[in-house]
Amino acid sequence: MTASSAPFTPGPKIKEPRIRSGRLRPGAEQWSWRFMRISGPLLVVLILTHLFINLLTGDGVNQIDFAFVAGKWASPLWQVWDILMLVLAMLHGGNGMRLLINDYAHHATLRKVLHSALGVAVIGIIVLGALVIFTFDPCPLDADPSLLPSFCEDVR
Amino acid sequence: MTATAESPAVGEVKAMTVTLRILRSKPEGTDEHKPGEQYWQEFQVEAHATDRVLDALHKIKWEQDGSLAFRRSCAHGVCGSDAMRINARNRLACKTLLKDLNPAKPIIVEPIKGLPVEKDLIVDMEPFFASYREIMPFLMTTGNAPARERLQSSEQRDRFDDTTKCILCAACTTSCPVFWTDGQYFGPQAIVGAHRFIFDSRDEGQWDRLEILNDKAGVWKCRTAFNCTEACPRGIEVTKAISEVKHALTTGEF
Amino acid sequence: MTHHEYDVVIVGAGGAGMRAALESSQRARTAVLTKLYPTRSHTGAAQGGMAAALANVEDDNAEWHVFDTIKGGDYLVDQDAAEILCNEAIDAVLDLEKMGLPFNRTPEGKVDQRRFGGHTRNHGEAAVRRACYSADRTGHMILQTLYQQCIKQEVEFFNEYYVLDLILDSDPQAAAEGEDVSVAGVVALELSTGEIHTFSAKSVVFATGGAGKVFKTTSNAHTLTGDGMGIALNAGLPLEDMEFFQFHPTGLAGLGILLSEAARGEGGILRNSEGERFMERYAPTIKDLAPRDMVARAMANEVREGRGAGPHKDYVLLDLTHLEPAHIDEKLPDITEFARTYLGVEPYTEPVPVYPTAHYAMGGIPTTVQGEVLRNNLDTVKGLYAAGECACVSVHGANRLGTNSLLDINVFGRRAGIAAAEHAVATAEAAAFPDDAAARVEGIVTRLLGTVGGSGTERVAEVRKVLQETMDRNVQVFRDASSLEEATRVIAELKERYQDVAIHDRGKRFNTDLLEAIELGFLLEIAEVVVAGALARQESRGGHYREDFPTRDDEKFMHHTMAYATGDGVRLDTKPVIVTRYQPMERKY
Amino acid sequence: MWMWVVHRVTGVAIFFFLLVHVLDTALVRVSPEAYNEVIGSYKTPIYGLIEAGLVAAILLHAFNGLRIIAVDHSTWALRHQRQLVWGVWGLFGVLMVPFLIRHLGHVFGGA
Ligand SMILES: Cc1cc2nc3c(=O)[nH]c(=O)nc-3n(C[C@H](O)[C@H](O)[C@H](O)COP(=O)(O)OP(=O)(O)OC[C@H]3O[C@@H](n4cnc5c(N)ncnc54)[C@H](O)[C@@H]3O)c2cc1C
Ligand code: HEM
Ligand code: SF4
Ligand code: F3S
Ligand code: FES
Repeated sequence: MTASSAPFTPGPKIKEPRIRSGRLRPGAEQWSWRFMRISGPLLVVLILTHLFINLLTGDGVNQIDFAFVAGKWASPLWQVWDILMLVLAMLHGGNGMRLLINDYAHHATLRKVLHSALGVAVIGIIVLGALVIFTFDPCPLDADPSLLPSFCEDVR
Repeated sequence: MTATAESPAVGEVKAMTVTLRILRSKPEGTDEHKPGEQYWQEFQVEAHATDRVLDALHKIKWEQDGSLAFRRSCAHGVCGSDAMRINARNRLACKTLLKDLNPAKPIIVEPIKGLPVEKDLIVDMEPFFASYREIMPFLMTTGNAPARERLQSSEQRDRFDDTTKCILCAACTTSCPVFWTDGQYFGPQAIVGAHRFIFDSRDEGQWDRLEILNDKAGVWKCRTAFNCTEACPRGIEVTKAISEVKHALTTGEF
Repeated sequence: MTHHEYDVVIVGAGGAGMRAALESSQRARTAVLTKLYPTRSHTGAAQGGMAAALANVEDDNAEWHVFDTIKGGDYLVDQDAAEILCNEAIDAVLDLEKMGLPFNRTPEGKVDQRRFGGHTRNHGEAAVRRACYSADRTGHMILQTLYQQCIKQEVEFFNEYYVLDLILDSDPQAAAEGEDVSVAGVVALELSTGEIHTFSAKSVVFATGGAGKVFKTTSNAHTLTGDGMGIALNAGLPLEDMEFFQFHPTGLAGLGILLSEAARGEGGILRNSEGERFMERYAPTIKDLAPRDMVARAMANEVREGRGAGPHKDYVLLDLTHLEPAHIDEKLPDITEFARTYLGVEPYTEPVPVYPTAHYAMGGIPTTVQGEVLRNNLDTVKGLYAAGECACVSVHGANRLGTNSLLDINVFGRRAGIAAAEHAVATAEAAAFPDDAAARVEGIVTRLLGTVGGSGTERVAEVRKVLQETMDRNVQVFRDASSLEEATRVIAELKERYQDVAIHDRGKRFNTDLLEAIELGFLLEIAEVVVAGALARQESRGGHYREDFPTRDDEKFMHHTMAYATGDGVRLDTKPVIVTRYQPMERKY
Repeated sequence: MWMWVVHRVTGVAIFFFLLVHVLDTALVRVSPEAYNEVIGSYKTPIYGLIEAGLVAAILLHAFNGLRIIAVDHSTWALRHQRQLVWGVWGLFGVLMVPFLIRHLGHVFGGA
């Protein structure tokens, strides 16, 4: 067997820089990285407060029931708080899961399937959560009044 | 490190028996093992506390089993041939003294992880060097070169001094958990190699390299696991270099 | 077996090989064959610097550099070659800088320079700052920079290919004077497969580096086994001046790991057990910065006369404790780290135990200043070139000055690369490549592998150990007739035993056991030539010191040694030294 | 390295919990009975323990996330990342112990 001997073209193969100056546009991976770092600290505030209120004040877990939730969401502050937390957490967690899939799913189709499933889940959950929070009725008419927050009596 | 009273090079250092547990494999197989199958084998050698792991490996190869395969050349930590996993950490066998390892217990020696194993402690380095070539590790300039040297202040040179020390041993890249998971990551060494030029005041190709590192397989894959920094036998602050490249990408500052 | 065809084949990817490749690959189809990945070459271990009279920090010029080189080499230097070396030095450094080499800088941003042994101002007046450097890893930076440029130029490397034979179109010893002998190619073993490859080429450049492993205590890598020299010798070519081997004064005691002369260039001082700065007695003007042969002998002498330090009084001390730690960290970070790692000594506060270590082969494959290999005193082999430590131009004569070797590999590596490519371009057809070219290598491999499983009785490592210990004991800094005769006897015996060595690895792939055995063959041949030359040279000059003939004898020995391997032993011849401007004088510092 | 594993595992755990958590909370739209029924099951000791684990995961992930961000932005943090790891565990412990006392009190103590 003889290895190829293609004709030689002399002359240096000099590489010159192509991108002369200026900044690059941050690619998708860079945005993802930045987003993780921006959403992280926000989530610390949002989630820790959430946990504190739900689990440590008052009766802790035991206080959580329909009335408790309804009571909270009656205030627009908690509505915004929770929706923000939901969206950020899902995007942050979803993006984190995407990174994991990239790392571990080596097969192209498997990766596609997982990515789609993840996308559906994230969007689905965000939409669902938003609907729940914004269309939430703290005093449904057909419900057992004892389960409702106390202010519902005034509404009736 | 504290100094010892008597110089170990000449003082009477007691000989002792150490056990090495080596992860072996033979491309052609052996009577007991299939080709490429990895198996453990223990060896006992007489050694001194001041001996290097490389000396112990040589003793095995030279006195007990000539088929033990590993790479080595300089024997003092400057050529980068003998990176291997010793007691679960990537190190150079020639820079690791037995006395720093607790010779009372077997010393576990494995090939570095994440590159295809060829034979015993030898791995295929080609993917590693391919990543290095990918980031264009050479000075890029425009215009005509000056008659004399390009000027550079000591401060400008200090900016990238750390990453010029790299000996391409692959200890960093093959200790990185992200590199293990997918193998698409360029790995920390390639970023170190790029850093050496990106922060060289004489170089004008920094944006070309940054563009490559901005991509999927580039710096954003790094999860700051710090294994690379801990593994580097040249004491290069690898994670810092990576962080500086990220910083250059996000801020445009060098 | 695979056959390849190239215009130029370069053997070795150290500094010399890659510098040649950069030139050659621009002009002709070039392949670089190397037994190590290029960046593992031992050029990367070089520490101190690369000499060039840039005059960036103080008055200097190339003519002074020429003089120092010749005087340092104890007048055995070919002076025309030394002039080329020193005149082209400045461009060699500037070229490297333009390739991106990160030299240390002066306050004005120029390449900084430091003092080094034997480099002086105005013909020996005082030490001069001539060594361009990058901390204490100049060689590392050179190797990396050249490799990076090779990547840029897309040089074709064959990594982990062991070249084991050189193919010429006729027997160079049988050919008459003036007759043409041409190179045809090389034969190599691919480590990863065990396969034999043949390369036919119009030009071949040897750049395989040194042979320090003939000694036990050495600064050289395990892989520096003199393959290129051994191959040339086996092909019927001579080796020049092999008896001149440099022993570097400051190897870590007991280990041989080098502490660069830069340690003394930056102010380090050698002391004996009494704390005396003994070099003041041996070289009153430049003291610790005298040429290496003188310092190494002075150290060995101190030890011999009972002024050695340590429990066995068998080393001297390199004292850096008076230097600022910050200064040490900036200029000598790596070597101080070696002292800490391998000896557990803290150089900030304690002196470091040092003793001479086998370091550099002044001799090698004889070449012209274009890098063409000589097959006798006059004729070159067409298309065959050599450069770097494996070659002998001879710019180092009987003793190389520190920092002149990194210079040598760049200047003569470049020249050999250009000459090889130009020869290839001018040559229409490569010399016919014989069908049985690989026969010799196949024979060796088959014979060695044939011993697998028992027919051989000798261990490679054992034979090598005896060789190295013999060389350390008898052919080191001090030599005399009886020690050299002893060495001759032992080597002859070892060559016998070598015929009987056994290989334990039965595999084809990555059979490093087999390769160590082959390398041992080269070591034995080279040791034989070194000892033969040393025995015949009944004088003391540069790195070669005969206790029974302690002075230089210009009358009888002002010539190069040319050693040929014949069927029965080494045949020695001489070659005149080329003198242009400087007549031999006594060497005093 | 180990913190990287911890961060990954906790991140994934939180993600899946969040999926479930949003789904169950969505039941408030179905009817108060349905919601309270599911939430009621959260009040069992077993679920209480899971919840404690979740809080632990969130705290660890959060503090370690802050450590990562600090390491990305400051050389000091980068050079002291090992100490910061201890800091993360320290802070985690300081917050976790009182939380556990109180939370497990709620869970097991009933009310
Ligand atoms: C510790 C140390 C410090 C030094 N410091 C200095 C200094 O400060 N200044 C100075 O001027 N000089 C110094 N020197 C000397 C100088 O570094 C060397 O002489 C020089 O680097 C040799 O370069 P080279 O290219 O000839 O060989 P090397 O760099 O040794 O390269 C040899 C090449 O040949 C290849 N090779 C060998 N055999 C084969 C084969 N059979 N088949 C295929 N390939 C083969 C190898 O793979 C390698 O690539 C120092 C030397 C040492 C050991
Ligand atoms: C509480 C505040 C939080 C902070 C400060 C935080 C911080 C971070 C940071 C900085 C990263 C990037 C790590 C890196 O690039 O190396 C990250 C990754 C991740 N986060 Fe969070 N996070 C928080 C909450 C969450 C939540 C609520 C979830 C789940 C929904 C989550 C899931 C993940 C996942 C899955 C990853 C990817 C892990 C990986 O790639 O190894 N995080 N987090
Ligand atoms: S950065 Fe360090 S560990 Fe990585 S290849 Fe270079 S020297 Fe080796
Ligand atoms: S180990 Fe890997 S994840 Fe980053 S810090 Fe080092 S490259
Ligand atoms: S043998 Fe060169 S680095 Fe270990």
